[in-house]
Amino acid sequence: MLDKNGIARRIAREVRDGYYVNLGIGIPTLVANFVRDDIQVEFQSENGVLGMGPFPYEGEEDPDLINAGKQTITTLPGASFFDSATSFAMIRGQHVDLTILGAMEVAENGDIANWKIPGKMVKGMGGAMDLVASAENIIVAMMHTNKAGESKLLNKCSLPLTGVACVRKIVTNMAVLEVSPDGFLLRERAPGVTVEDIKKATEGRLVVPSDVPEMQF
Amino acid sequence: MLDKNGIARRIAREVRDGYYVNLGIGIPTLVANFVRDDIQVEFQSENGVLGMGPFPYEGEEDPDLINAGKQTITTLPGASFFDSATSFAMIRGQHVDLTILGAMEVAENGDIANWKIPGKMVKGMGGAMDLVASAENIIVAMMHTNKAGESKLLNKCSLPLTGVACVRKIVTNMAVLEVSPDGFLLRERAPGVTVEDIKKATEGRLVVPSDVPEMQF
Amino acid sequence: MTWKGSISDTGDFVTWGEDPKRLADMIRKTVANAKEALEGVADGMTLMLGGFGLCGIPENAIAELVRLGVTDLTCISNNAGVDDFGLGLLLQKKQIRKMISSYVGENDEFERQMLSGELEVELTPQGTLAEKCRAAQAGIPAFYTPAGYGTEVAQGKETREFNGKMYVMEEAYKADFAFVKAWKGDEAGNLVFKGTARNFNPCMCGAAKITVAEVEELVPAGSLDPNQIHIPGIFVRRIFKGMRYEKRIEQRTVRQR
Amino acid sequence: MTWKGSISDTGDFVTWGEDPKRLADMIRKTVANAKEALEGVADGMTLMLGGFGLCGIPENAIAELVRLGVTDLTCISNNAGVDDFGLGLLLQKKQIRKMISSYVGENDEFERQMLSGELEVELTPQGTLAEKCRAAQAGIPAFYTPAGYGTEVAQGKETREFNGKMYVMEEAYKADFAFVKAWKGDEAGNLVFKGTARNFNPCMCGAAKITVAEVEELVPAGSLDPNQIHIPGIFVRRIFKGMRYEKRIEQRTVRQR
Repeated sequence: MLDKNGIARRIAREVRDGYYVNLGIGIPTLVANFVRDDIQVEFQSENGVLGMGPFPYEGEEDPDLINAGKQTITTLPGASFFDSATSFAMIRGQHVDLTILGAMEVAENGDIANWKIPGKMVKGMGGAMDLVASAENIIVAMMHTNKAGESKLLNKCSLPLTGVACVRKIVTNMAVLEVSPDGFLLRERAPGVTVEDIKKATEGRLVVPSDVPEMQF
Repeated sequence: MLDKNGIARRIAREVRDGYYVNLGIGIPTLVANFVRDDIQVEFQSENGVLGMGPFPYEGEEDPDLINAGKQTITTLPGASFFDSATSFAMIRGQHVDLTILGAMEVAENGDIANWKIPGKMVKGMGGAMDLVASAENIIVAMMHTNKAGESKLLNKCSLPLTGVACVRKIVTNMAVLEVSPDGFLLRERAPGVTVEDIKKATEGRLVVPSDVPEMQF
Repeated sequence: MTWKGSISDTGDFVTWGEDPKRLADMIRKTVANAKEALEGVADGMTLMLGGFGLCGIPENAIAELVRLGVTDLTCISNNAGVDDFGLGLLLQKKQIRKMISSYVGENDEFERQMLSGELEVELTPQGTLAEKCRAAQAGIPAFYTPAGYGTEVAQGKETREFNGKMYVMEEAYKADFAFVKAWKGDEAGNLVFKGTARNFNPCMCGAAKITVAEVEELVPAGSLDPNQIHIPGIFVRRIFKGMRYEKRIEQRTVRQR
Repeated sequence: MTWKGSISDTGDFVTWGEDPKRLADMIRKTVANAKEALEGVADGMTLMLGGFGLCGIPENAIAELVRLGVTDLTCISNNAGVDDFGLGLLLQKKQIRKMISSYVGENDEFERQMLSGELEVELTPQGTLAEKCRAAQAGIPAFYTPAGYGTEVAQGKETREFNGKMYVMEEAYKADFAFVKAWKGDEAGNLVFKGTARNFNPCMCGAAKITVAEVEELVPAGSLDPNQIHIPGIFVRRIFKGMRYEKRIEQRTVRQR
């Protein structure tokens, strides 16, 4: 069973040299910490920056330089600033190579729900609907089950959707899964997790190949 | 009867302090020469410059600095450069206050034809269709009749249209006319031209008020 | 400028209506302060306000809106500020009737008004919000986007297939005033933004009937490199030098040396 | 990247297809010269080419297209060059099957081929042309514009009323390569343009499957001010330093001292 950092570490392996990557808030943000040093990756933040670097040293925070999570950041050589329309031109125009975001629910056809719980205060979808509707390559980072122990990988989402048939890969604390025409395709098990454990924790259709290796990091 | 410079001089009186103006090729280009010195006007050229100045001094031509007529130009303080999409955002978004362009034919409802003669080589509409479809304030600068002596102010255009019901005012070598719901409204006569002369040279419906003063410059 | 008159029996009395206010505005863009810049703002208007979170917000315009006490406002802004800063200041005074935003967290008063039904909220995907502003600026009445297709955001909207993918039709916003904040500006209205304080500000310039820009530094025309202007002055109607920028940081994150 | 495999009986053999070429391209944007930059250009392709008149045209890419001798091309470019420069060079060699432009004067060979029916010409209003490129760049499949409504340009196209005015629906262009010319560029693909040589170049970046930028000056990443970049590198796939720019002036107009 992985913790949040473990999920981020596994997802970091999906990041290739030369990728432009958009990281959502939460576990996805942690991915940046685990990307190999020997590859070049540019992080995009939808509020208008490409080439984000680490947080600033104390005393060097600039209120005019934040990410989409409103956190103070820095930039790396080759960075650029742009307006919101241009930022979403990048996203909608499929120029971003990899989008990593969290989810409340994912359905076996790739539907995702991550913005609204009926009856609770709705904060808004931010850029999530644009990201999931446009990106060719979406990885969801989430826990396999919710706090009540119920599966978050479903036949059909019960919450209002963020996007339809768009998720391509899911990395949870238990497994790596791909969305396939036949359902969730189990690709890898987390260390110490059995196929049986994953079957039990997955409500949606699960396709289990003959060999399901343990995750490599 | 005015010459081309006379037409330009009369049109220059329509240019107000603070206007952004787009000038077409031909007579419209001459208008810049007659705008009063004590008002501030910014000329926009659709290839991507606002704040055009006069032609450069010999030896100071810059191949990276031209107007939409492909002529070498200069810029004035407060000028800006931008891309073609932004340039037509200005035009389509009705941020340009006055558009002055030439025409082959104008109809009494404000239709304009100025880009194509069937059977002849068609060079294209350039930005004219965007300009006439968008501008709130369009003045046509042209001769009242063509080389064969036929009226260019018609009931209905015979040539393929550039835009529909868009022209607001016409300044010719003979008269100043407005497009009104009842036809061409005769506003001013050129020096030495009678109302009768204008009636003869105008095929479209002409509305003649009781008083038609001579043009002032 | 619209046709206001008609032909009388004698063929006289035809007048093209011209809005003298508009002409006067165009002559001189520079105004002295927020008070002059906001002349004409009235109850019930629709306003666009730049900024992302508290970054790049038009602090002076917001303060003046509070001072004016205009109410029943519809505000188009990506976020709604925090309780005691940004648009939160207008919420505290109940000046806003409706918010159009993509994300409205971090604001208790907002939540209270929304849940009680005092405040109407229209949530719009962030990229759609930006593009609806840009469309208004550029004279594009409507466009298609994939964002929100198959979700409740698309309810009541036209959807359509292009090249095998489904899209939602979205229309340009209509607003009375746009309030933006830039880093530098000149007397011709040209603007330059700084860092991620750029965000929605450029998209809103020229997207409302009257665009008001507040800047940290106001310089004479000709002081800015024409090649390096983010928003040409034609998109800006009024410009003024803002005062006492607080530039509050929402999430101060740092690393250790 | 598209789904290429399927589940076998045993539940194995599922492969996400990845284009290794695309990956390789992304790793390193900088290429040595026009020859490398144009790798993959083939007969029958649709190309976008920046420039207005002869100002800001991708001179090196055009020269390489002539050298390659690719034919049956569809070229999207505001103009068609002059007889012996710009796209005129490709016309001379009859490499172009179809031109999509707003204005094609100043070119005798063009006229001859067009009148003889050898060359197909699609004339598009200039603003529509720019916006169709920008739409392709921004993932907008279609938009509405008033340009051309009621004219032959709107024939066969959908028209529609918004707020009492009529508009024409226009779709985004689809192109294989976009060739643009910038003033300065860095190894991250960021571009800065100069004067009116900017024109259609920024609108075409990222509007085709592969965007190739040629620049007068190529600098290391980090040399350009992040705040003053006209086109972020994400819109550019390959970049190279161009050689021997002629920058011909079409209409040399001067005033006397």
